Amino acid sequence: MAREEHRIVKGQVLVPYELALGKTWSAFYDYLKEEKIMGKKCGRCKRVLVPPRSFCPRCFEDMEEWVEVSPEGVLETWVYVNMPFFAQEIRIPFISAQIRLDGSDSGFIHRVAGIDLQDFEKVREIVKLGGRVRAVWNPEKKGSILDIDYFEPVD
Amino acid sequence: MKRVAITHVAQSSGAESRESLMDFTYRVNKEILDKAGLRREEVGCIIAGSADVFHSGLSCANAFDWDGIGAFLKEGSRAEESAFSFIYGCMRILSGRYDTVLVTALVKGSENPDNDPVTGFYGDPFYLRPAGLNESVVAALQMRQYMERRGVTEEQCAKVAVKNLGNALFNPYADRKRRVSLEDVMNSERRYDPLKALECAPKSDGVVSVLLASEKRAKKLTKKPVWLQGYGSSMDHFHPGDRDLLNGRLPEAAKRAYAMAGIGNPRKEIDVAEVCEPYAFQELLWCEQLGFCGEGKGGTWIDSGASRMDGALPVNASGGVLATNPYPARGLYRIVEAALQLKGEAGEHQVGKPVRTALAHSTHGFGGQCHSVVILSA
Amino acid sequence: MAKEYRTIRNDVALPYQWALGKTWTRFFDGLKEERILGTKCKDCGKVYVPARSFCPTCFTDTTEWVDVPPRGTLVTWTLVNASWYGQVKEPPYIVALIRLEGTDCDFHHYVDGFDITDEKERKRKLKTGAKVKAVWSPAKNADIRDIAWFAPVK
Amino acid sequence: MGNAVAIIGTGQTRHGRRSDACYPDLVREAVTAALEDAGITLADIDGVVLGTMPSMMEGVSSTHFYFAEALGSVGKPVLKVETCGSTGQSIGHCGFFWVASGMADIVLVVGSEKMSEGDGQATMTTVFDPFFQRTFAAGAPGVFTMQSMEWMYRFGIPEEKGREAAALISVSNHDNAMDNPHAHIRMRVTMDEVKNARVITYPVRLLDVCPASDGACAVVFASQKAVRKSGRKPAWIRGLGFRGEEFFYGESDKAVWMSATEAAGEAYRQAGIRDPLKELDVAEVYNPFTYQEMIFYECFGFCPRGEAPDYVLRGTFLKGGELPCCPSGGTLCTNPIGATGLIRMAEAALQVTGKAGERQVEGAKLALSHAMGGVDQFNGITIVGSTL
Repeated sequence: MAREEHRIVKGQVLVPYELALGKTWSAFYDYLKEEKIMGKKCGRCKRVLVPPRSFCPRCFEDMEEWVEVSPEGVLETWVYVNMPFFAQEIRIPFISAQIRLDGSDSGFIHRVAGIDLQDFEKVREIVKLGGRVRAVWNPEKKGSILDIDYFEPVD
Repeated sequence: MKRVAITHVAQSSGAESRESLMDFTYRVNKEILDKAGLRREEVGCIIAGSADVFHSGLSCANAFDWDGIGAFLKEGSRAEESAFSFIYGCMRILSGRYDTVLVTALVKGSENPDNDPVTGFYGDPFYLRPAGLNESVVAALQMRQYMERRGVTEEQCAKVAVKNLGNALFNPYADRKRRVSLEDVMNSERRYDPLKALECAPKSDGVVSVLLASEKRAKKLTKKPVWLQGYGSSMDHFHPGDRDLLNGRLPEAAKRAYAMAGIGNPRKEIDVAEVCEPYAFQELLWCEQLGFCGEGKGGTWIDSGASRMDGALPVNASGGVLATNPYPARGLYRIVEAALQLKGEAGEHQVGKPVRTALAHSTHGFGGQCHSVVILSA
Repeated sequence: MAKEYRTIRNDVALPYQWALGKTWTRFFDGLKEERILGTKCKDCGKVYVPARSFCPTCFTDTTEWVDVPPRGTLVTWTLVNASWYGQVKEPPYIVALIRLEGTDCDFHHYVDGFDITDEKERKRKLKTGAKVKAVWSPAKNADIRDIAWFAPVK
Repeated sequence: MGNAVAIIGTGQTRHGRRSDACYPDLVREAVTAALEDAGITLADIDGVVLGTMPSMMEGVSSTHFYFAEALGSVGKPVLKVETCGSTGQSIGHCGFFWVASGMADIVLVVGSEKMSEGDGQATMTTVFDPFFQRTFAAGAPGVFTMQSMEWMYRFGIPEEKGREAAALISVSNHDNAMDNPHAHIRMRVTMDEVKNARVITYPVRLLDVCPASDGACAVVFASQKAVRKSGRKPAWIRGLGFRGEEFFYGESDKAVWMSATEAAGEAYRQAGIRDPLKELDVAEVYNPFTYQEMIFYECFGFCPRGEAPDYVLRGTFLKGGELPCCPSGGTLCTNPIGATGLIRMAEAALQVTGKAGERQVEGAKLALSHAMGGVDQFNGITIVGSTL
């Protein structure tokens, strides 16, 4: 029998971590439970960032002021995801999207759903760049990003 | 040759922080910039020091580090161990292309698994990992040899923990603050016989920063610049079994640093040292190899009291890594503590004697696979 | 790890398939046949175990294979009593460095085969320079654990 | 401006699925080749810089330990520098500064990745922030698709035109890779094949996307003194820039991409370049995705914003065009992440020293190399020239 010249060894690495959310991000999730999307406003450059920051990464100053932003906004870009990969959290197909919520100055990453996602050609008739979307709340709040269940196209 | 100085330093406590790593980082860098009277835009370049995914659970740690260190649209980079980051920052100044460089090391040990599983991943998946190696296991193998071949006693090794944890009581930033007696150390759990629990460093949080500047700029930024005089580093073989664990690469790293700094007799010329001792006996072994005492004399040296805060050559007046161990940041903590001693700003743990030259040492890897030595002067 | 402040749990679990390469494939195949194979450097003459594709000192390719006897002497050891997440073996166990006969480096493996929890036994059996020999696992997977452990001789 | 630094040797592995070699042996293959190319031995090297992407890719932590011998670094100072996909450029920059600082005469810089050993997309997902965005991550293709869509929408680029230009980029990179003996994917593809390939994340298709490769690259940086001593033709470092944006995707505008624009601007200032399209002879752009390559052309000032597809379709960036891009076949045909940015730098050095073999751009004197990292977060640039 011919000897295998080079072999592959299979293995797994599993490492657990527990990451602190800190004051600002904890508060963001508490607000989500109350169906409020809150950002923070920089006293210097006046930008409103969602998710909120304890400090403005550009001005490097503390961000003190909480601002409620609209659950509605403009779809800045999106991607139709229909490829499976290891440890995926949402079942495919899904739409990953960047949304500029009214009253904010940054793109918010979430998903677009609430429509039939199976047929891509039909999806692209409904989901359009520059189109408006609105948050649909998850009735069950877990203090996670999916407390907003998804964003749905408006009209 | 051009010169580079540390003008300002800032550090967090080593104790568990409730802040997110990003905010935790920001606080310290905000503090150092405020101290220097600079906005982040005015700094030439910003370099992070953080370990890979295993110390944070985040791949490409530099991506997460970036905002907290204040590097948005700045020239910058990241090195994996904080002594690496420090010397890379110095190189940037010495190249003549930057007048100021901010170097920040960061980690939250409290968020991660213990050091033992984390350092176990240094091992290759075929041999060292399944053979049960991690940093503590190799340290224990090294300690047994140290005692048997050099005649150093277990009590002498334990005394390092008594001394350093005692010093830590005077350091407001220390993580493990507890007065321990020799009996406490000797009777603590024999986790890796002959290594005992109190001889092993904890796992700490920590963000630490230095502002580096060119000679001209440094003199404008501070009245008390701390100058880089020497640097040396060396890498050893990967398999501990390919080395003599008592004759590693530290003498070579030290020799390079001493040559650059023009130091002929370290025992006399170095006033204070911060030595990276994640395991108590290693302070003695490293001090031998740094030339602070003769080979095999580490035991009698600690007995003599020379390395105490009031001794002839105080070692780890800060409490060292045995008190505070934010793993990838611990090298820069040593450098900052050495700088504070030189500036005379170490507060309650300022050593009694005048400090003109200080040594800071960093090591990581199995049994000291990689060593870096930095010499600083007032 | 219960914390009194808000955290998120972030488990990183990833699958791997690591290539052994030619030299280590042959080394592990050797273990399956109860042979410990080393390689000898033609420049410095040193014998390394596990086998290497190149000499770690001279940086030259190693071409000569050597059968190393499954016995040697104890260089140093530690008794591991600590436990942690994802540990390879249930503590207590002994990790040791062993200088196999005819080699120029130390080999990492476990020492077992007597009551390792008995301190007196340890003191008696685990002296530096004590002779040890490989004890083979009955079931072999062509990996490092094909050697179950090294046991003190006599 | 301090000491001059040049590249005097480069080495690359045969890239691809290299399950024949364990990881350290793969690294050593590149190191050996670079030493030979530079005409030096390990004894000549003062320091070693290593970088990979995140170590989670291969499941071994802090690989500067594991590779100590393969890098020839035993007894030498080592620095480990990593910035995700832009690692290759960042380690090159570190090599530059080490020599420029006067602390070393010769520094060996090595980048590597062995992607066949891990799960590339799953690893990539661990780069996304675990607090808010990871839930919605779809690996690298998801991000690059979002960015490309935003860019086309912003500048009103018709979908058809974008598609046509992206397909041409795929075809030409694949053609170029046929000239590169190190390349991973070596096959010719047609426009129709690209346009009809399997959709990965619409509109990105299989042939718009780079492979996952195993490979390593080593580059030797030398001081002026060491250059003279080596007798090798040097590729002088003329300019370098590195910039990063915020961690959270969506905070910065990725259609105009400030980090890419400013990193290039910085490098141009140092190199004294005003009109990159005219002055550069060749560019090695980090192009894991065809559409993204066009965004880079705009950020690097090769063409006005929104006009990259026109320039592409006009043949500006083809071999024989005004500014040939990726004559090596680029990242699109070879992507061992931690090595990729350094491969770009090595290829640029080969071009300006006339050593690029079949893929040589005739008379190239000034070349740009680039890498991108993170979730569209970082960009690094190095300009090399045949003269100082």
